Amino acid sequence: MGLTATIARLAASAPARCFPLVGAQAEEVAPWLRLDPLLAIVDSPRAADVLLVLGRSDDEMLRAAAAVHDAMSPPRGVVVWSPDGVAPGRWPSSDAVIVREPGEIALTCRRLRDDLLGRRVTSSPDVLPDLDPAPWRGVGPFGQGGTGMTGGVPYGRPLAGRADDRDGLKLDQMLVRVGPFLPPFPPGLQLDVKLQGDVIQEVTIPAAIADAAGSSGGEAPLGAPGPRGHAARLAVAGDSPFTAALTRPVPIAELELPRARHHLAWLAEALRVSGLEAYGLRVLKLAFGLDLESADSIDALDRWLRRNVSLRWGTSHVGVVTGAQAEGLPGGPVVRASGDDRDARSLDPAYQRLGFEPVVRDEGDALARWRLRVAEARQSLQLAKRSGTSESTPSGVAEGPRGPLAADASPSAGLVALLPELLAGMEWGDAVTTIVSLDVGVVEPSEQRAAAGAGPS
Amino acid sequence: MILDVTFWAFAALAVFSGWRVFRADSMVRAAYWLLVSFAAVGVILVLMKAQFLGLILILMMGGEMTIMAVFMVAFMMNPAGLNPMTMVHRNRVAIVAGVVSFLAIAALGLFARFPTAPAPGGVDPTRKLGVELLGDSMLVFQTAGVTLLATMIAAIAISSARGRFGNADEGSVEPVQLVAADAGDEPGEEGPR
Amino acid sequence: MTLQALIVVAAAIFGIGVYGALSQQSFVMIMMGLELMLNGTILAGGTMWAMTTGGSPKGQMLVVALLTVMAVEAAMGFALVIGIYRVRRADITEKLRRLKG
Amino acid sequence: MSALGVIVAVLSVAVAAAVGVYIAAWVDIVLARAVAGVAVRPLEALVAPLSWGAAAALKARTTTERPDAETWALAPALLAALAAVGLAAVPLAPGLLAADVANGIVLFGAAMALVVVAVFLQGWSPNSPLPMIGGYRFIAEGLSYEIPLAVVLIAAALPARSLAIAPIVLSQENLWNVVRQPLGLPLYLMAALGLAFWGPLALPEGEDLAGGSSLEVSGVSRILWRIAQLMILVAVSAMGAAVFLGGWLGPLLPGAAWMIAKTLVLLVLLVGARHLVARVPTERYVIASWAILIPLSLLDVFIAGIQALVAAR
Repeated sequence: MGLTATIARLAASAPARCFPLVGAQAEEVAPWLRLDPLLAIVDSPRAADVLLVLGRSDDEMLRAAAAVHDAMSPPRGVVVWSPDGVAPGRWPSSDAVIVREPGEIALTCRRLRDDLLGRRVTSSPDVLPDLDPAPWRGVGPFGQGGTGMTGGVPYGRPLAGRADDRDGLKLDQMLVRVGPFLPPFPPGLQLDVKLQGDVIQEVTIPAAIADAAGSSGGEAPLGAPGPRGHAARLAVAGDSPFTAALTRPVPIAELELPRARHHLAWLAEALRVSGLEAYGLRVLKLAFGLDLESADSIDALDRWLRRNVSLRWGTSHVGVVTGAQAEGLPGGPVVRASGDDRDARSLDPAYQRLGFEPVVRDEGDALARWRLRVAEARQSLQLAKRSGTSESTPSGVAEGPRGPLAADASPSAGLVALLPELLAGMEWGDAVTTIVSLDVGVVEPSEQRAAAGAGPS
Repeated sequence: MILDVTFWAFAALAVFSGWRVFRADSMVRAAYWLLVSFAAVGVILVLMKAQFLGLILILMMGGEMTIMAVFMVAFMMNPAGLNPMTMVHRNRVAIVAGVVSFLAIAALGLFARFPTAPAPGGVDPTRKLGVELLGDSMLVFQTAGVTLLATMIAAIAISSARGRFGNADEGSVEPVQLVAADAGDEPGEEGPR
Repeated sequence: MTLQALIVVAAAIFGIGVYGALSQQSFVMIMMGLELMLNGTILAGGTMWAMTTGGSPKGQMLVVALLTVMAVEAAMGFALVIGIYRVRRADITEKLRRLKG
Repeated sequence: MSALGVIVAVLSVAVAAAVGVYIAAWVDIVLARAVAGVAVRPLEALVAPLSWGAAAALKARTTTERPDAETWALAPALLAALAAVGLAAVPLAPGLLAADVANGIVLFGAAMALVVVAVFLQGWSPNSPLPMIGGYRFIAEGLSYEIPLAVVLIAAALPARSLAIAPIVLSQENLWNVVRQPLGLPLYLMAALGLAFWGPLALPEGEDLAGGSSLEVSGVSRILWRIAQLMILVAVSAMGAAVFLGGWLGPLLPGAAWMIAKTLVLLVLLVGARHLVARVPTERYVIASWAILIPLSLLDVFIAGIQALVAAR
């Protein structure tokens, strides 16, 4: 038996490395894939065997997904799952493996990876043509660009421009489009960032993503990387208990357990982005198996969080949402972490009977949001336990885990609109901490576009 | 024999990389070619039993060249070498000056007569250097320390945005007509770089 | 590895440094030329210590002094580059017609 | 040293690096599972580094748009070479020292000072924004770990009155440096995390940059880079064991066994930090380093100096 065969056999015992692209209605599924021992969710498409296209995506996201696909190193394959029975025509390459049941995703990925290793399946070919985004335009004696020695637009991209910075020097400024599949970001979030070193000078939300789709598609080096399963996006998902509670009475336990689960799944993701992936998995397991008796585990988690100096160091005084900024938001944990006690549940007589008091913190920083969500998860378990069979009172507004839901509004639009104001001047690491701590639920660029239109002027 | 081969290899590397510094298109490469040149000289020093000095040279230059690379990227256009680049003036004069200084020093080395008294190896050179630094040459050593301290203060004073009389970029600005003349040469000044 | 060979190598490095310091337009590249000249000087100093002093530490002292000079040169050079850039937006010599502040 | 001695010493470095990297990867997997609350299965985890490595090696190398291909290929090799030089400077057992130089500490310091070059090149070369930010970050924090590292190593060399490492080990015959200089080892380990860009100080490769400087690397280069990084961890652990924990000194067991045991203790500490300590933001780390760690390391060398003076009287 040759060396190659040995290596292939060894490789076959490794988990299939997946780079998930999370589309709409997939957040119920995506986070839990991390718990599956058959899979390893990786941060970079360069290291992935399988591109996992989850949920529904619109054309813009598919274009970005194609760039991610082409960045993967062969042998590579594609697995597609969509909740509404799949539209096979959507994914541009024909060799994608289509899964119908979410429970089969992991096994399918693993089989596809094994087939790729065993050469029973050929590696999926490039989707986009390997072309320069624009021809080189040079006029100087050495082929350089337009004006002066350094002007010009090599391959259609202007060289970095200069702008004032905090040191009083005018140095190069880099315009980067990040997202919609950057692993530390909520899936679907796309930002235009002006960077100087790793200080963010300006953030804009791409208003017309469609117009710029060419550049977001062609920019493979951008690390168009991927997705990850953020906590369940309950805002739009049609069958979530929170949207159901808008119109009909729902048992409180059926609202509060998913809320606690959402908060814990969010915490797992936040821990992962903070560099504590292993502990995040522990929290994710807790969230997965959450029941009415899990209160002690949450208490232990809370103690651990409070004692972990390094986490406090990385999150306190980061991304402070002031009281004034919070007032402009519809509500939710972010608002309550800034000293505002708005909570749709306090208006519900059923909750009032249970003695519900919203959890509020005053600091408004990322740490406050972390702690508040853990406290709310704890409170949710208590409420669920005490509520017995009592049901919520439908009033047209229901408190979802990200904030109040109304028939036509999701709580995330306001948060996305707040990002430019919040992130300007931050270092990249702090900005990511802030974005994660806000728990924004964006999946469809169309929703983001609406947010950009409604942004603070 | 092995010593000689090693020496010539590193000597060639030191000279070659020194030459590449001014031929590289990429700023980062230029800085790191210079680092290679320093490291090669460091190795030659180690071969000459000046082990401590050779290693210290490499240690110092690793940091300094990295800072230099960052400076190049920050202050120069075209740092990545995507555009071919030559930025020279008085090239011919410079070449002549370089060749003349090489010939002069090499001639000095080849034709002057030096005493022959090779240094012994082992731990001794480092120990002796230490005793010298903190013994007979204590004053020189201390002066070097004070010089470095003064340099640090001066460097911060020069480069900081705020001076004694307010912000550095207010007031001390080149006369208007010269700026205009410059702008004529370099219309790309405020444009995309 | 003779004294003559070492001095010729040092001279070559120094000569390239002279060329760079005189020909380059960019301040940082000029500094690289200066550093290369100092590099040759360090090699020559080390050579003299190793071949002609019989191990007297004074020769090594010279190299230590050169290292100090190099550190000072780099620090002051970078500070001046920042200072000039801040005031004049200049990063090559041709943009400076006058040295007066 | 005889030719045979050289061969044995060089082989020992190669074996130490290979075994050390393997153990580090294994410890990492075992600790990650323990922290995550999954069944640990240490024997099964023994295969895991191999299978991950094989899976990565079977991927093709892809490239980005106009990378600096040569420096990109050079970066992992440079990092591995520097780690090997660092490891060669450490005596693994009495008389077993590959780089038997009079200035072993300086050699180690010089090799570790060049790590910043390798990481910067890895981030710079792919011509891609997030890796580049990673590379810049490493430069920005470079001095913050290099200065404490160099200063505590000098302090540890003071009682031995030698820059060679074997005498430093022997100087701890009666009292290990970890006791004699209580500040030394903690500061050294913190600096080592920065040097190996590992765990709480994985700033150039943090999750917030989706992998940072190694984001765009694929195929064999990716696994080489990870191996080189683990080699750095092994080298700093071995140096820490020699300089602060008395190296091969110890009763009953042969010297090599003591050295291995002490190195493993430090290795487990460093690897474990990744799963228990969150990543520290760059700016706050730099401030803390200059305001706290560097003054403390100067205090450490000051105390060591006074002790040396008193001992000399």
